[in-house]
Amino acid sequence: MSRIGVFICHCGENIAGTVDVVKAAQAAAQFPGVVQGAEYKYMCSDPGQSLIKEAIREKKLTGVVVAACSPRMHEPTFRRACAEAGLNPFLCEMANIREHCSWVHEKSEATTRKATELIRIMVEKVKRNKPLYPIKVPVTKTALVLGGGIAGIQAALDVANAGHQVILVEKDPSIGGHMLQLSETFPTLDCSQCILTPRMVEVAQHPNITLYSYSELESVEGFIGNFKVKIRKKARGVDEKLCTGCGICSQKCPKKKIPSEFDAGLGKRTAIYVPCPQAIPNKPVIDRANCTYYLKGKCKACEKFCPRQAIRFDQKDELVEAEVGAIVAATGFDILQTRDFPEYGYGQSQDIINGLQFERLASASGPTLGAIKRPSDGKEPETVVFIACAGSRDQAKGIPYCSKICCMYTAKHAMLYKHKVHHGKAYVFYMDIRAGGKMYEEFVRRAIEEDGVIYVRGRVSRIYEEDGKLVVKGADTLLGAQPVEIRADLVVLATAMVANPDAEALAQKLRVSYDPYHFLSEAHPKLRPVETNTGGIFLAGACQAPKDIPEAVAQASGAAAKVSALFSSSELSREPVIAVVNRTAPPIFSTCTACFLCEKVCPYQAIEREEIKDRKGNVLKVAAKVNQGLCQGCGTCVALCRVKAIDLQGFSNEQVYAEMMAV
Amino acid sequence: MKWGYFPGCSLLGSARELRESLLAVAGKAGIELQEIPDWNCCGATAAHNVSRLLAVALPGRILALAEKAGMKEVVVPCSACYNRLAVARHELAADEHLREQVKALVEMDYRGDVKLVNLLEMLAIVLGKDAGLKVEKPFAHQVACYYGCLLVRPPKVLKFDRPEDPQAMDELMRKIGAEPIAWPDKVECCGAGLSVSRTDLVAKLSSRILASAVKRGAEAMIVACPMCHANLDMRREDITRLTGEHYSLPVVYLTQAVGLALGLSEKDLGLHRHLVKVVFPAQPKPAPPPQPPAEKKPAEAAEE
Amino acid sequence: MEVKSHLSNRPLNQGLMLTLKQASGQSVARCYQCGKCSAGCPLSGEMDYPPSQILRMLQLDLPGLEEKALGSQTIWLCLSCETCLARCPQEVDLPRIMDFLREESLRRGQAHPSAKRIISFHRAFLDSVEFTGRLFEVGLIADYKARQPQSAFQDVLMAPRLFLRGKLSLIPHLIPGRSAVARIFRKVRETESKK
Amino acid sequence: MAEFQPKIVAFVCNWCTYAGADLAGTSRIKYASNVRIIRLPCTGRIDFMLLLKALDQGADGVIVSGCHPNDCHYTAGNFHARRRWIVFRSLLDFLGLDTRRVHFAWVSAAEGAKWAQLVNSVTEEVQRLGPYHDYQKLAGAGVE
Repeated sequence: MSRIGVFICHCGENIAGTVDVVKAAQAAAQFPGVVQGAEYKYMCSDPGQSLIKEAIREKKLTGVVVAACSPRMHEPTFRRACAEAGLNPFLCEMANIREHCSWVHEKSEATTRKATELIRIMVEKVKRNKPLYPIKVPVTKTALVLGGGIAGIQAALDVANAGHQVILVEKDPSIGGHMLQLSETFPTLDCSQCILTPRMVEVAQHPNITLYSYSELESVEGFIGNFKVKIRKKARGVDEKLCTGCGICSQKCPKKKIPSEFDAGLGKRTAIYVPCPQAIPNKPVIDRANCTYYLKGKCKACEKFCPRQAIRFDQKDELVEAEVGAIVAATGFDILQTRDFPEYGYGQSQDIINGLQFERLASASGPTLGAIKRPSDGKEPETVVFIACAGSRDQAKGIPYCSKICCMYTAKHAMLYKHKVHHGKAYVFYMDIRAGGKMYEEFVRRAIEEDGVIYVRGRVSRIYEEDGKLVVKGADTLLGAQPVEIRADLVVLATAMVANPDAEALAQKLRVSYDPYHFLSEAHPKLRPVETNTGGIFLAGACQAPKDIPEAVAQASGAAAKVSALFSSSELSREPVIAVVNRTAPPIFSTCTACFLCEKVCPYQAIEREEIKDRKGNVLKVAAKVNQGLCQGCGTCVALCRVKAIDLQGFSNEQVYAEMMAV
Repeated sequence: MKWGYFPGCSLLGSARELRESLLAVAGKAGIELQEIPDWNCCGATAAHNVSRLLAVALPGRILALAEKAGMKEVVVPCSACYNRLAVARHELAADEHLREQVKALVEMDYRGDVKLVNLLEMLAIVLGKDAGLKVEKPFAHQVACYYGCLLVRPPKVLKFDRPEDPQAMDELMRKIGAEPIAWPDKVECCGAGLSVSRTDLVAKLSSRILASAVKRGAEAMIVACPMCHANLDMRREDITRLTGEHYSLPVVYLTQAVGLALGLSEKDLGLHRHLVKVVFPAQPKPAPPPQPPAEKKPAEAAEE
Repeated sequence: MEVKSHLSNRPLNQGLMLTLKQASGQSVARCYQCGKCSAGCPLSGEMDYPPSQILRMLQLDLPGLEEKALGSQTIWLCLSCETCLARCPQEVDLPRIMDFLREESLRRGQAHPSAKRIISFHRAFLDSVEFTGRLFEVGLIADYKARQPQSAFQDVLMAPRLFLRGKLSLIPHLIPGRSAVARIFRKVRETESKK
Repeated sequence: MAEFQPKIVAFVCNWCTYAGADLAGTSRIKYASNVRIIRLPCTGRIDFMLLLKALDQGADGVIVSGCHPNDCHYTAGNFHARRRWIVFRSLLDFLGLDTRRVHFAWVSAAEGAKWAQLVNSVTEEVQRLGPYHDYQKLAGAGVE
């Protein structure tokens, strides 16, 4: 006869506010097999936990149901508590009466009734729970870091410096990411490249880091501690071992007018190119889409002049396989282009640019060597209008969220412009100034008070060209929404930060969830910000949500810490939620009829064929057998097994049917 | 080809040249336009100001009549009518309660399966390959394509062309050998709704539009909407009174421009009905290749 | 909708906001006052309050402000050109709200005096439609001028030229179904007086 | 509330829909309280006999919901579920069971609002269909 203890949490007012917890506790105490129904203000608190522990000892509980928040939140907490009191942790279940009840329904009879039923369901389940024991699996102490921007670099260096191997994969020819494109960084105005390039060099030289630039993740198999990944090294067209990065090839390349991605289209590059002088690795790639040889079948100028004969036109993509124990996704972000703005002229005017383009204009390494010149005619703009929230906080454009960094970089842009063009006028159209951060608000005030940047509160409705000027039609809501018209020479749109176009595909490869905007989802918004729902896969930087540099770096170090913790022992214990094939007494041994449907549907190839032999070694029966290391516990085999010979620990047929009957 | 046809009130009066030119072009293209029997006014600019229900019910009756007459698609030349009908159609589709209400009001069934065709869409078909019409007299002028509000807004309902800087009319103009100018006021409002009651404001808005077009070298302004035409063509005195500027820029209906290019006579196209004489500068700018330059200036035949 | 009963029924703001929400499904709370509508509105310069400010008056839900909105010139100057809606980042259907406010201010008799001309034009327009089934332009103008003696001589000079160009049809088109149209008008009036 | 309150049982996967329902909670999106969630690791785990049993047990409606196609935490579980669902649906139909009582849906971890809306629409629909006794009668008669 089972002796179940039910513990109901008030969660302050969160649950008690809408659910009559006392009533629920009394009801629960009456359920068959329940020997205790208790409620307490905060079950997860220390006294709350001890309440459970005492009950386990005194009442000799055979099972515990904690009715509180989502198991995704506190199941580990309460299972640990049970274990400490000597009860097998897998005899503890949670009834989710907060997220699934008190938070989503009004205070009412019905809500209390629902909570009580949710508890009954769990009681019926836990009665049938069996003690389970964690499974030990080995850990491959190599980390895969996806993305060589500042987040990826930080994560890679931290893991490597902790003494573990790191594979860093970057899709572009060079690491550095967007940060390498920036001119100066807020709020300190120190030169972005000056602080980033040393880190890039460190990556290149670190004994524990293997860098695959111009490469992409092809596929991922396996699970935490034991991933098998394939990496596609895109054909560079250059033998990296021979190439010294002398740069003669680019000098000789006849194709010189290709818009440079690094310069956000404002500068030009050749068909064989290194994105920028500080590139790591400093080895060129051939852009086959634009190379005369690939287009017309002749040229090969680079090959002719390469002093090291390093050019390889016939080079093919190469697939590299690797085993890693953990993966850090640091794939970064993208931004909206000016063509995405009908009311601002569909990007038809060259003198309406986005934030990244302004960074290149202001950067000493940029196409204008840091001089602010407008793209159309190279003139120095007398009046520049900066528009914040371009696409951000814009339901109509499908981007209701705040891109977070624009307020700061717009202030920075306006400031840089004023520093370079003293007599120029800088206007910023904004809706709110969000400058939460160390020295951020002070920075914005400086732009306004010391550098004389003029802030106008309102959105711009329209921009059009007239007499070589850009007419910016806005309104000043602080002047009673009076129309304001500014004739500008240059307009900079602080366009919204969005997820990479291939973010969804990546999420599906990694089997992590993502939000409606295709940013990758963390396991818990507050308490597990760098983990994903898939064990062993972590997040760093703007692939999770818009972030500025300090935040991206902090998260990267966080992810690295998680990886190091995972790598701290050679084995890790996994939840024993796995399938098992039943055993019966001879002469049947198992009800398995060896149809091996399970084998076909198992996504992890975890089903093996077991020959059951007698002493003489004659095969009596062949039955399915589950490889504990490989099984991830999805239970697809269980649903398909015709004879119900296979079952899922923790979600057994018995348990699930019992739950369902209790509804 | 046989299509349903909703002229709308202004085509019987102030915009009769739009009717004339439309029918002339349709005739040339061998399209038979069958008028919706017993059609009523759509309520245009007035109804929605005083009663939303009325603003849906009046177009509701028109659509119901078209359905009753078994029409699959209905050509609606007047942008204002087109807009009202499209919006009503949209709201009736979205709101079941409203639909029942309107059925009761118009005392007819309503399914909402009539397709609405605006002037641009129709002419795109007329000048399309299948129609097999050839441009006889290229309309070799720099033109300002003026779409106004009602063809493109609200975008989510009309889903026609791009809401800012639309292109449909520009393409038609290129087809007939004209050279559309790039200008920012294609979809700026001319003040239609207040045409009679606040002439001063209409003059103000219309003058801005004319000024912008003239400034950018337009020889003619092409419109698709009777309201826009009324404001831009008939309000010149008010404009001059207000701004001191005198604009001689002719305002031509899309159908008239196309008609001229197809070789129809100015009389059939009702060019003589405009207040602003339809004349073009002595030396018409050569049309962009491949079209050959115009050999005859349509204005020469203008009567009165 | 039956399930309403066990769905949230958070207290909505009372007053005009609520009626607006019921009538048009538009929530003024959606507007975050970026002013883009006022920036793009062709007539905001002429209005006593730019469009976004009219919305603001409804948002505050304070006594006096609603009346101010209903009594404003703005709602009558609005051309329904829909520029605001086309560009609104929050997709607030301002034209629809303006329609609602006009209706409301007429019902409450709070329309701004200077809007008389505009209103009488709309009235003249609709009367013409009610009686003939279609708009009879000449009749409309005559009727309008009768209602607005001060503007009697406006445009008179234009008439003969229009006539010469055959743009003025002097006899109204009486459609067979005009009684049906008239019935629509009557029934609409009935339904609305019930409100 | 005099009106009939249906009982809805929802079989959801742990990674997408359960998390989605959690999100509905954390975002305080209110919805019909008629639903009872049964958490499973994956929709692939759902033995469709469960659904029949649930109806037999007096559920008036059933929701099955998991990850969107290609988003399955276990790569393919949701596809297996969908395939079986297609077959199962016609079986239900054959059994003379009103298939409007059984809803199959995709709700991701990010779609809290969608979950709330799903529960509401199903509740509404089943409310319209009324209480579900027929199947129990059948069950009683030993037909199952």
